[in-house]
Amino acid sequence: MHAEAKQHDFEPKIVAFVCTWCTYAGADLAGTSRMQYPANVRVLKFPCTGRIDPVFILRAFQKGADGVLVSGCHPGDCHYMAGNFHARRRFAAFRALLDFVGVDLHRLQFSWVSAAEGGKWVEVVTELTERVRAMGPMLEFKSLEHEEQWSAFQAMADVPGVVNTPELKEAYDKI
Amino acid sequence: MNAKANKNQSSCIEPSYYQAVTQAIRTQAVQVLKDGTVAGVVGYLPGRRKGTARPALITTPEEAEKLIFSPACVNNLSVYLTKSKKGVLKQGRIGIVAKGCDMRALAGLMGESQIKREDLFIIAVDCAGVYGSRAERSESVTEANIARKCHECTVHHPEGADFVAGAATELSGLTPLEAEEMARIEALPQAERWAFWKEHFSRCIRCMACRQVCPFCYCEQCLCDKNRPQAVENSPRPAGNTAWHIVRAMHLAGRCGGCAECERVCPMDIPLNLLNRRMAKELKELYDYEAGLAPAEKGPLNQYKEDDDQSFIK
Amino acid sequence: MSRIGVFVCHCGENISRTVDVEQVASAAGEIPGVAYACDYKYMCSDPGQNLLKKAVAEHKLDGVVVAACSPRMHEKTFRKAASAAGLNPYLCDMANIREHCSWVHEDKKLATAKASDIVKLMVERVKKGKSLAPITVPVTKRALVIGGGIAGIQAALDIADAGHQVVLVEREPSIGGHMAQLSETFPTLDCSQCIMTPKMVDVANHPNITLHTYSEIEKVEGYIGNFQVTLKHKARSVDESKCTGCGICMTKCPKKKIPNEFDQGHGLRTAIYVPFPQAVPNTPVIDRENCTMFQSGKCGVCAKVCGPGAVDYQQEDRFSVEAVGAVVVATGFKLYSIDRKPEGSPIQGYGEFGYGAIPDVIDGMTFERLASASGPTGGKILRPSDGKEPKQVVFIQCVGSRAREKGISYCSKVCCMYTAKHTMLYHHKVHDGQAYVFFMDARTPGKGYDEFWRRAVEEEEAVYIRGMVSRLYQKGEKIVVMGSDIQVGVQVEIEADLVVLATAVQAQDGADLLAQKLGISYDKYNFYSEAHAKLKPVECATAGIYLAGACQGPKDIPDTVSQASAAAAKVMTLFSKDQLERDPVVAKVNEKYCVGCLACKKVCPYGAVEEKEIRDRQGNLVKVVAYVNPGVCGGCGTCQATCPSKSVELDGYTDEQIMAMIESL
Amino acid sequence: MTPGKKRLNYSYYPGCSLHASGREYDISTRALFKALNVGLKEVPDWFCCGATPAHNVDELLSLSLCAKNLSLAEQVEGDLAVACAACFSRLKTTQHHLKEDEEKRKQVETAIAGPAALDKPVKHILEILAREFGLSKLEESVKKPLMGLKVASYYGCLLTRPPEVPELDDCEDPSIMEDILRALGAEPVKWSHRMECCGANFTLSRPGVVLKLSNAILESARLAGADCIMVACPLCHGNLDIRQKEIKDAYGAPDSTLFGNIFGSELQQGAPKDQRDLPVFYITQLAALAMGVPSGNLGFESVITDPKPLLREKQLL
Repeated sequence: MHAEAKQHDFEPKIVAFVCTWCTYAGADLAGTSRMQYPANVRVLKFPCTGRIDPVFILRAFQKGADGVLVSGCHPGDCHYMAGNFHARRRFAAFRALLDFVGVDLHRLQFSWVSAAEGGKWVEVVTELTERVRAMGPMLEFKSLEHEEQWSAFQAMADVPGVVNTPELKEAYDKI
Repeated sequence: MNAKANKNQSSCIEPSYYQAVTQAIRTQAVQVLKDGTVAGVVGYLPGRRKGTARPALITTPEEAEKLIFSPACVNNLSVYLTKSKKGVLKQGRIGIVAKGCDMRALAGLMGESQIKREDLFIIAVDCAGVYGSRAERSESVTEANIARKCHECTVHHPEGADFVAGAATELSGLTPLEAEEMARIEALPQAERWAFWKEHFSRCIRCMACRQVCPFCYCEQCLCDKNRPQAVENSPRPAGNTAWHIVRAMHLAGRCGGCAECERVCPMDIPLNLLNRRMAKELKELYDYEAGLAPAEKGPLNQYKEDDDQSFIK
Repeated sequence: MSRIGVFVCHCGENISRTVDVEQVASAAGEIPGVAYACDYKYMCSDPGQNLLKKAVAEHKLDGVVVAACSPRMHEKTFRKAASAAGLNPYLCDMANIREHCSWVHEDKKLATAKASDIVKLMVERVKKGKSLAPITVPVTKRALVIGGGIAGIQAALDIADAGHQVVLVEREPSIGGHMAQLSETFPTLDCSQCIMTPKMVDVANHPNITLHTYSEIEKVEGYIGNFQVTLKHKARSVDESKCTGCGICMTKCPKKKIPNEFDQGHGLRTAIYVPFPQAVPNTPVIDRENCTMFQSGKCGVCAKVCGPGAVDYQQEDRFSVEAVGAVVVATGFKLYSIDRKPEGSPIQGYGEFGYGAIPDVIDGMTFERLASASGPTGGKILRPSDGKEPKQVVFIQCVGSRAREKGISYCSKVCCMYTAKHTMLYHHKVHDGQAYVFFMDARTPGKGYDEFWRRAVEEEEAVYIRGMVSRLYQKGEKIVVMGSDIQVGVQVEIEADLVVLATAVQAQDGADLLAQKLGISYDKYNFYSEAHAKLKPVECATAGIYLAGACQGPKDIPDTVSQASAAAAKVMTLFSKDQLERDPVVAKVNEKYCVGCLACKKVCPYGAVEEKEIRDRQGNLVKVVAYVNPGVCGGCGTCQATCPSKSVELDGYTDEQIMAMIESL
Repeated sequence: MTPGKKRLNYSYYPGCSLHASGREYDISTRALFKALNVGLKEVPDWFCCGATPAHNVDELLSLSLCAKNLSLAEQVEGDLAVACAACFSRLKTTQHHLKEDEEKRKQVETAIAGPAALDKPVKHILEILAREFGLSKLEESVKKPLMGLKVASYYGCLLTRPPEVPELDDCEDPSIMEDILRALGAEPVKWSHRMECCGANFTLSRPGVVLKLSNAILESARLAGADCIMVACPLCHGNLDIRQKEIKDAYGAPDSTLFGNIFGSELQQGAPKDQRDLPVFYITQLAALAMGVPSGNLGFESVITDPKPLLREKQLL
């Protein structure tokens, strides 16, 4: 929250998926309280965290997000009673999957921010933005967008763990 | 776990065991077809080449005499009850030959209202293991050629079937190859994990065999085929491939019974079952849920507890 | 190609100070599909709204984005304006460039870029938006009221007076509830039965009220405007249609020594009985547990003496289905009365107070019955053990309430006032007696309440000791009360003749089970949860179900009656139209692709998903799919995120809209 | 014990009192466990838990003392059995406190140069007897039922309080001692002062307080018709047993009252006071006696208020 405009080399793109009843309202409160936070975040409003599909997070990374925030109501506060409870399990599983696939989870933040927690919204957004800024751009998914099949094969042919049967080798050579 | 299990542990499974199972299946199938319990039986018939097997729906006692069970009976037959084979169950009650791993798929499908227990006559196989992908079809089953999934099988002795064929012998002291591989990948630095999967996914040709063979991919329209909106790019390029495999693993989380058919049919040898197993492990740790042990009313991602772990949420 | 209009508001200087609004508008004009973009000083003002309406007409806009404040502020305003201009209101969205941008950033360049991005996001969203029409649901103008205490009676009378049919269900043989048991009521000391019984009679005589006593809720199906409720009419063993209420059966019944529940077990009743003389209906019921005829098959006196032949030993439980459009839950409370911790309960007992072990330790409701002119002592304060008039009475407040270590942390709200009332009633009846009260705080918010409490302390000679009691024990004929006076800082001991415990107000037994049948939520104490603690205090989160009285939390009579009337008003609002209009942000199933795995049904917090059979023209079952009842759906979208094939879609937040927004990032 | 069933085994922390003034508690505990064929292995090298004074002086010290003892106990197999109510309370409090307070735990672990064994189950012998050994088995094991012995079971302050720490029984209205007594064939009396304080360690600094509080306990036990008192705490035992004569001297006069009543009580004057001696037993002494352990091995000779006349009268000797 620096008053002076600070120039950074890298402005990360942060996408926030938030529920309308708690976190969106919490962000509104940060606004009415004139709190300051980095301008990197783009907010997408959902009725409930229960509506947020893991595919959206994946797509956001593919489309160039350097960090993603998912935020909703605290347990027990859900406007729809249980949407956030379902979301909690879904994202616990999704995190494990992304981690296993090799995505750095520091780029993916989950939080509960209530309509009264303008300060927490600022804190969560600022922390994620600065963390991702320090990490640099998220290149993994972006680079995939530009790659074609086979391209990595030859270079990786001798890496252990990569299946490289004679039949495959033969097939590749024919291409 | 099972008192009747005859733990005759040896370095190879004698072919005679499979012959005994074959005989038991035949006798049972003939009987249920004759007495009208079932309208047909989904089972295995010998393949055209020696040492192979093929899935088939048979409807007469005569055909039932030809049913077999051999190490080549790798297919998960539950997939012959849904999707394009939905019509099968309309003919009446159907008998189905199921290994332990296939039974988990059946249980899962029952929990998801795709099949009903009373529509099935389950002829379970007390399974000693089946061939891995590169097995020579004339050999006995040994540690060298048994399928990877069989190394860590916990359902040799299926429960809850209408009939169990055989009382399995099993190979002892098999190395848990998949668990070791999973541990190895988990231990890799994050960037190397990404590189590992990137390499595998980039080879994917999007033949969709993994989807075709999966008992749980029974959707009539796959999310990944949709183009309004197109959530997952459907041309075989690394970006879309990665998305496809992540979405696939996520959709199977809490449902996959571990039959590893996806991995078996993958022409590009992508270790797909690793993803499934990793998710199963996570859900077991977090919510003490194991898919397919019995038809569950709700899967782990369709229910919640108020005090579920939320240590990852700020 | 869409024709979207973008209107960028300056909000005076609130936005334009940090966001270059002209640049945002001109950038918006460049977005494909945007037909018109402008900026204006105050979009929410009348001229601003007219600008929007005019632009819609002039530029043939098919969607509108107003870049201004939070949609929580003015979404309704602009949707109304768009609607007036002939646009579907759901094709008007707001881009929040004030709360989420101009107010939280100071760097004009970054803020302007962000504002442009926000506008772009919303343009993409509106481009993929669909026209939505409010959902209409037919309303059955007939209400069910569960519980025949003062809350249920008040709600039933209000709704019935408004001209609607009411079905009132009570599980006891008579309506009246706890209020009928009270002696006199605070703060006016008027006789409870004198004000209660006329209302009970009104219920019985009201042409719009159908009363079912000795009945319970068996099953609830349906949704707002269209509930089907199955009632279980417990076998009364007396035919209500034949019984004249003469009462001869009760006078002749040989089983006469059964503790009367209405008198908290301190009076006696017969096996065929009405709970109290003014019962409504005045139809007896046979207590089969205690009836000789039912236990040994030999007696039958009541059947013999009954002129109209109303006694029917063969009667069985009967079920009926009532179609109603709204439900008022008014099931009330019970008093905490456990002497030891019940198995499996998080609530600890009060064994150290000897309740249940020492006969002269009673609860507040028993004292009400002792003080009541219709009670077992005819209104004389006599202690249960030996019938002597107690000369020293100790009242202990907060027994169970506000005791976190005992498992209940809430305040029971009524005890301070009724204990003050008890000391007065005692003082009026036993002039030479002395009342002591152990209390934590005196909580007396309410009209005339503090004055009432002061009167008890200052004029009626009750001695209030601030402190808690540690233990009670019997010593000869006396009960020794050991406690502390924290104001003086000493331990005190009082040898009392009678001890009255102001025990906590708890949810009724089975409150959780009823909630599960109704599909409403409840807190950890089994009190029913209102939809919003402040702004929706009588509604449940489940549409069409309303709360009245202590089933929602401890309440005194005025509050209970107010809430009952409020619930009735809510019901009347619902009944004021033939069709109910609901926000169309609800989920819809694509039946073509749904495979009926019913994952959506498993996660739906509202129970809005049902199974639907798809049949061909010959009637053969093709498949089973999910169906979302738009009357019940709350619009959270959890189903869509759960559905593997996305065959269920939440209108207003479709995948297409969201993906379009993500694509535009 | 049923053959084939696993023998119960415990590690054992006697505490200082049981090696000094409460020696008979230690002796009888060991004798009882031997009789029940339950293993009891003393924690090697244990030392004082800090008792009641330490935590009034230095919290970190008191927590560290207990934490160190717990980590010593961790090296002995089996849940930790504790007989002394104060040691039990301190050990449980330490575990409770350190589980809640991460920072304190780190300080303590630095102090004791090792991990604090926060998960070592600490069990009072009452719960071992009533729950783990089991009341029904206890009843089966009785060789000499304590027929006709009317016992006032005295819990004192520490066994059940505060409720979240010992988790032994209902905090204000427990029944575990009565349950055990019934299993032993004795008759627990209903009485009022079983949860009141005996004065505890004021016994040295302000004996007047102890005389007053202990007198109330003894008097209400007599009033309830008890023959004796049963305790599970060496300090309570000391106050109720050793001070009985002094109490009689101080409060024996017929018109003395328990407490000064503040409000309204009529003083009951003139009635001669019940002056019976009330022997004070440890739970383990009575239980061991019922299991047929010879009375000479239970330390009955080392107490002040001689229990032998009573035991003889009830034909238990």
